[in-house]
Amino acid sequence: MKLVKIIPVAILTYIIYIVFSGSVSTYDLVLGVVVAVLAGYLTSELLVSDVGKALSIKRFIWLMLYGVYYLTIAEFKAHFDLIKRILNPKMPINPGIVRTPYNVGNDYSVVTIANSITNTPGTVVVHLDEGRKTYYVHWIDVKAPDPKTTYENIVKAFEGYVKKIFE
Amino acid sequence: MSLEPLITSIIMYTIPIFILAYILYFIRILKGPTVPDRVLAVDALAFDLVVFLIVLGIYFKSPVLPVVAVVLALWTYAFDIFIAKYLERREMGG
Amino acid sequence: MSTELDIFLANLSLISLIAIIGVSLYGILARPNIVKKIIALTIFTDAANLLAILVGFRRPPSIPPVLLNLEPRATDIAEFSASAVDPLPQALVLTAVVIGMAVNMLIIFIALQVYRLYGTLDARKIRRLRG
Amino acid sequence: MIEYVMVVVGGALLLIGAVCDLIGALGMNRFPNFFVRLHAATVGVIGGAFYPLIGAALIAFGSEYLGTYRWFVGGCALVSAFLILILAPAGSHALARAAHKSKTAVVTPKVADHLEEDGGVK
Amino acid sequence: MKKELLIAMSMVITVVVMAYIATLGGGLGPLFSDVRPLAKAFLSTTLDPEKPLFTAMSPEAVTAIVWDYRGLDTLFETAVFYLAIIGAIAIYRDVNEKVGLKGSGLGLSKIVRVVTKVLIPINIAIAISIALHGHLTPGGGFQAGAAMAVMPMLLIVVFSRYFLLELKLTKGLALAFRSIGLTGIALTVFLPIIIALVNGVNAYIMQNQMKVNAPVGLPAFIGNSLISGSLILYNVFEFLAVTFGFSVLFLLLSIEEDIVKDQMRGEVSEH
Amino acid sequence: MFDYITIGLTPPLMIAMAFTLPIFTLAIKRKAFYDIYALTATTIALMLTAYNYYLVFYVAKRPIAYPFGGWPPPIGIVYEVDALSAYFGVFIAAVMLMISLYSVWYLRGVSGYEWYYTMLLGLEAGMIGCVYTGDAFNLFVMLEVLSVAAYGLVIFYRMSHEAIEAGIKYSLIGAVATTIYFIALVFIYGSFGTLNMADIAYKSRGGGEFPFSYMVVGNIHLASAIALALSMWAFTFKAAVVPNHFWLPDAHPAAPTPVSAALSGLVVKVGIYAIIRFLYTIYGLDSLHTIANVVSIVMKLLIILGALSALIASALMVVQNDIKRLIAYSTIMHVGLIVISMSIGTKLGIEAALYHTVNHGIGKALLFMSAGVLIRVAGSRNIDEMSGVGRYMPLTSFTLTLAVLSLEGLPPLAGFFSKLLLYEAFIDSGLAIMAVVLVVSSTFALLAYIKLLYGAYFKLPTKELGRVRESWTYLMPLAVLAALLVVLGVCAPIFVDEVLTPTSSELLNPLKYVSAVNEVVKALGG
Amino acid sequence: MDMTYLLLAISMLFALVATYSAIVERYLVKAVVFSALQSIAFTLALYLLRAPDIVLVYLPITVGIYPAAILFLIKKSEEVEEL
Repeated sequence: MKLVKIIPVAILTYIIYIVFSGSVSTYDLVLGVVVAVLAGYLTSELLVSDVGKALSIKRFIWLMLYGVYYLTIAEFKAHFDLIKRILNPKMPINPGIVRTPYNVGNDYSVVTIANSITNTPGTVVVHLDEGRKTYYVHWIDVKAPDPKTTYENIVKAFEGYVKKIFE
Repeated sequence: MSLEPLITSIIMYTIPIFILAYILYFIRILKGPTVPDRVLAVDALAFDLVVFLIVLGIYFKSPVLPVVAVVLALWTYAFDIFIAKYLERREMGG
Repeated sequence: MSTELDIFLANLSLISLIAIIGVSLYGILARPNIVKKIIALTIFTDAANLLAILVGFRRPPSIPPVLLNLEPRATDIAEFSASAVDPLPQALVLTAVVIGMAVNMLIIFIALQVYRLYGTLDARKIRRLRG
Repeated sequence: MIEYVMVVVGGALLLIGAVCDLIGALGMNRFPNFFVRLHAATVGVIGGAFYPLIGAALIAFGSEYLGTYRWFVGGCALVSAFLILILAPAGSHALARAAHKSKTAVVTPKVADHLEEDGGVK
Repeated sequence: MKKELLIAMSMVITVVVMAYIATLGGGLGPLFSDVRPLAKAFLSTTLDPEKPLFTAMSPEAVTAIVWDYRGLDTLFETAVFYLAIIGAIAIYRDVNEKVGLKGSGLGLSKIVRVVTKVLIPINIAIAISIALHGHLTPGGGFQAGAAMAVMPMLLIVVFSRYFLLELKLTKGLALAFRSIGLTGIALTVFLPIIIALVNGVNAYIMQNQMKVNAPVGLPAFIGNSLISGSLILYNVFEFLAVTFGFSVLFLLLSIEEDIVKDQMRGEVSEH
Repeated sequence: MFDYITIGLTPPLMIAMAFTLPIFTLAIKRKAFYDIYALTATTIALMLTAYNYYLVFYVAKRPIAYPFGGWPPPIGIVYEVDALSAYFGVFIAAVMLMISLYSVWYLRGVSGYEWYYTMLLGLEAGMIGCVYTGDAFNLFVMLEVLSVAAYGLVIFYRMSHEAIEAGIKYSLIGAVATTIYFIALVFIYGSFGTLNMADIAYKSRGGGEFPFSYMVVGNIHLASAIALALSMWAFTFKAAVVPNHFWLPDAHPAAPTPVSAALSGLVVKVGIYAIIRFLYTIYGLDSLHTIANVVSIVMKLLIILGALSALIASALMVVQNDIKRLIAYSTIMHVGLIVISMSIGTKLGIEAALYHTVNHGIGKALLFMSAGVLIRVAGSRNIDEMSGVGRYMPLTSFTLTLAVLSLEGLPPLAGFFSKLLLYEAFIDSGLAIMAVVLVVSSTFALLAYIKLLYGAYFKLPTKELGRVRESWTYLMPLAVLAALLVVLGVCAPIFVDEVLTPTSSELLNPLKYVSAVNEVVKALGG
Repeated sequence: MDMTYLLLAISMLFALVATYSAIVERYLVKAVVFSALQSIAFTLALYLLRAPDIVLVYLPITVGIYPAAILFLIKKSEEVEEL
């Protein structure tokens, strides 16, 4: 069982190794496998809990879709909004730290959503309370400090994708 | 068709913008007022320097230079984490 | 870019470097706190290393001392040695950086022990405590 | 032809990134406190580093005059971009949490501080 | 008085140096488009397959100088680092690092933890790539070790030092790995001598490729891949040594102060 | 088959033995194993250095260069062993063997002996590397090896306030000093375009083209002046010449006694070796006119500083109550005398300096080690508190007295002859005032030693110690060193003829040094 | 047109200001941040001087390891330098 767990980590490591080396000579291809297996052996216990999920093609396609959506639409909107605020001479900001509920359980899901939130300008996860399933988000434009508004505005867009990828 | 002049001119336009941004970050680092402010500015400066280094590598036509950028990104993150831990906890190792 | 401007800029950076050396020497010798002394020492060694690299630089367009052709002919090698910067100072500095790092780490450990024994890192107080 | 497209797209991304960077730096200087500056830093890092890195990778792939080593440059750029994408938010979050916990930075002006109401970072 | 004297002396030295530098020494400097003849000698011999008796067979001139032309410097440079580590260990001798094993509630938040965990294999790939390409592109054993050293440091800071102990990476084990790396370096230093003893020919310490009167050379190629003889061995062993050397230092540095004070108390210094 | 490989083998083999030692700490805990390991290593070092000495003095009769990796000199690193290096090498290895033998006794009941031995081996490798190397940058690296090992050993008693304070002072200033030497090297490389000592020596004497590095590339006059100033600052720190001596009286007494012996007897001498190398081989009075001027100014300055060292240190010796501190001040005084003599520039002066170096090294090691035994028994370093301890230990007291007498210059011990040579050298070169300095400082030192001997032996014991058994484990190295002092004294004329005369004449003829390197270059296809 | 010398001068001026701030700053954590900034400026300078090997070894040591070790030290001792 442990040996199978190596595979997803090894694939990730191998891709990084080859991309970073920038060459596909025999030397790199062979040594890349060695390095990948080594890294997988050392770290698979820490990283992988369910091999089936990690190797599923469907989840991978959802990850790609999410990446495309996130990197083009979500980021673009958020950037545009914040740039307007910075360049506006009056600087219309309305900041505050608000509770934001979420509905996922998996570690990776929680962290992916949190990182997505932080990476969109305008929202930063300050704290994560796993017991109450709440992010504390510093939001630059607090529309209303109640959980429903914050959930709609901050988390909802990412949660659907992330549930399909990691849950 | 050679793309070299086009690439060089694109890069030539970006370099002054980057330098201006660095100066602004630098002012924030000097002004502070708190430690997290400074670290945040150092952080942003270093991550932007990653781009700048790779772009300079292309500009100088030295394709082996940019390997540096990855290490810069890694250690900048580490620097953030060290400061965060310093502010948060009583012992750095605990 | 004109040559005069280049000379001015190179001299400006050299003088800044020398100023860094001076400031860090001041930090080592005159600041009382040992941590501050260590920070100044790291900057001092860095500046010395940068000086060495600067001595081995050559006027652009120059390339790093890495040959990009794995099966070079004589012309490739000639072209390479006509444009690459001096590799020897880089190798020396590589050695010097590691050596400086090792010594500084040991100094940090000693400073920690100083704090354990004296309860302070102020050089003046340490001298007074000895009595 | 494909190289030309790559270089143009990459150059556009690079220029956008540089401008984002400048705006982020400007925001760093205009915003009133640490927590608001975090957002400006996000503009500086994601808009000012991630996208131009993709652009730089495209330019590198398109610049044939660099020889086979252009894959190396592009690979470095892609790996750095990936690293920045996962590391920068974690770093920002860690700093924000530490600043809130150690009370180094103030949150005012604010609409609400629910974290403070719930007893702060434990 | 002594201090003012020192400051004055340093200022004098600084001014003298400045006077020299401002004129750029009258020799080759950063503004000249030529380098010293010795540098030319390095650059033109670092990879020259047509002169097999006078080349380091590595396109990376800096790595070639560091481990081949001037390998002795680097051998003793690792010795300096090693002795610094030994000095630190000597300060912490008899301090039990496993005391005070605490459970949860340590370290930073979940987000940072997960991201750092994901970083481990990525970092291993990057570091080993830098080490294995040390003779081809910028990088090498020490650079790779320094890039890898971010991992023990981050793990200590993000998860607390007990996480490393749970992974069985104790001070003793790290030191043993470091010694294995260093012993590998030492063996590679003497490898040409051993080969030459077997074959009954002449060889030099730290020799890499064949020389005029020393026909012992480590292989420069495996198949079609350039491995530059001893350079790849040095790089790999140095990578191992540096990574674990830093691990030792950080494991020592992160021991909690109360524990150290408690264990050191009562020890008398003898004379 | 392997030409002169023993020359290249010595320091790398030592450091390789230090590298492998921690692997054993996982499995073996017995102290005896580490004792034997360290003794084996130091014995091998002594054998190798003695063989090198034999090669240089009797087989080749000229300097020998060993190229590492088979690279011809300015490209690669050479170890170049001339008479001076061989002489210092044997001296260091012999005293280090005695020190590690003494450590076997000294370290009983002390924890951390495995790390102690590792650092001691590193220290020895560093010292031998320093004297063997023929490359200016390699000298920097070896100085750092030496310094790091010395810092680690000085702070070996981690709970001693004195040791830790001395350690932080020593390491901070030491790091600055070596960095300053590195800056000096940057100037040397910037103008000479090379780092090989023989190459620099050749060019600084106006020689023509050297293989691979060709002509000088910059203004070597100014660069040499700056480099000399900076490197002399660094080396006078290592050699503890006034005004850079202030770390020594703290650092040397705070270390464990065998290490004090090594620091005072040997490490300081490495600084002196480096000064000699720079002032006679690399540059010299016979180099280009402007450089020679600088060298002669540096020499005059060093004479003054040496005289100051001798006077100040000997005056301070008298007021010390701490026995190890007293001995440490005596080191500064003797270093001052050696520096004066070697800066005169005459053949006699060099001979006297070299002779006194060895005599002082052996005598100081013996003195520290004997005093260490008394301190261990008395349980204190204060002279007043250890009154009469020597009466319980006649043999140790005897070696202590012998060391003191040799350092003070009583015939027929070795110290007498070297002081005589010093005196002759001073008079010979018209520096009668320095002879006065010699006499005055010796008189002060005599007062201090009388205080020491009176306290340790002649004063009535204040506390009853019962019967103290003297152990052969520490008496053996003491006896060997004492015998060496007597032998060096009795055979003084032979020693001067056989060793010092060839050494000094070779030192004054640096072209021999250059030609040895040139031969290697030719052999390797330059 | 080559920008090496211009960028070099800018980075050295940055480094000078950072060094000065680091030396005169009384709060040691801020001094550490300034010294990291100085290291980043030096990194750019070394990069411009075409020394990627040095940058690879210099950057981890001065941006990562020194600040970490000094922060460990400060955490275990005192935070403010008294003048």
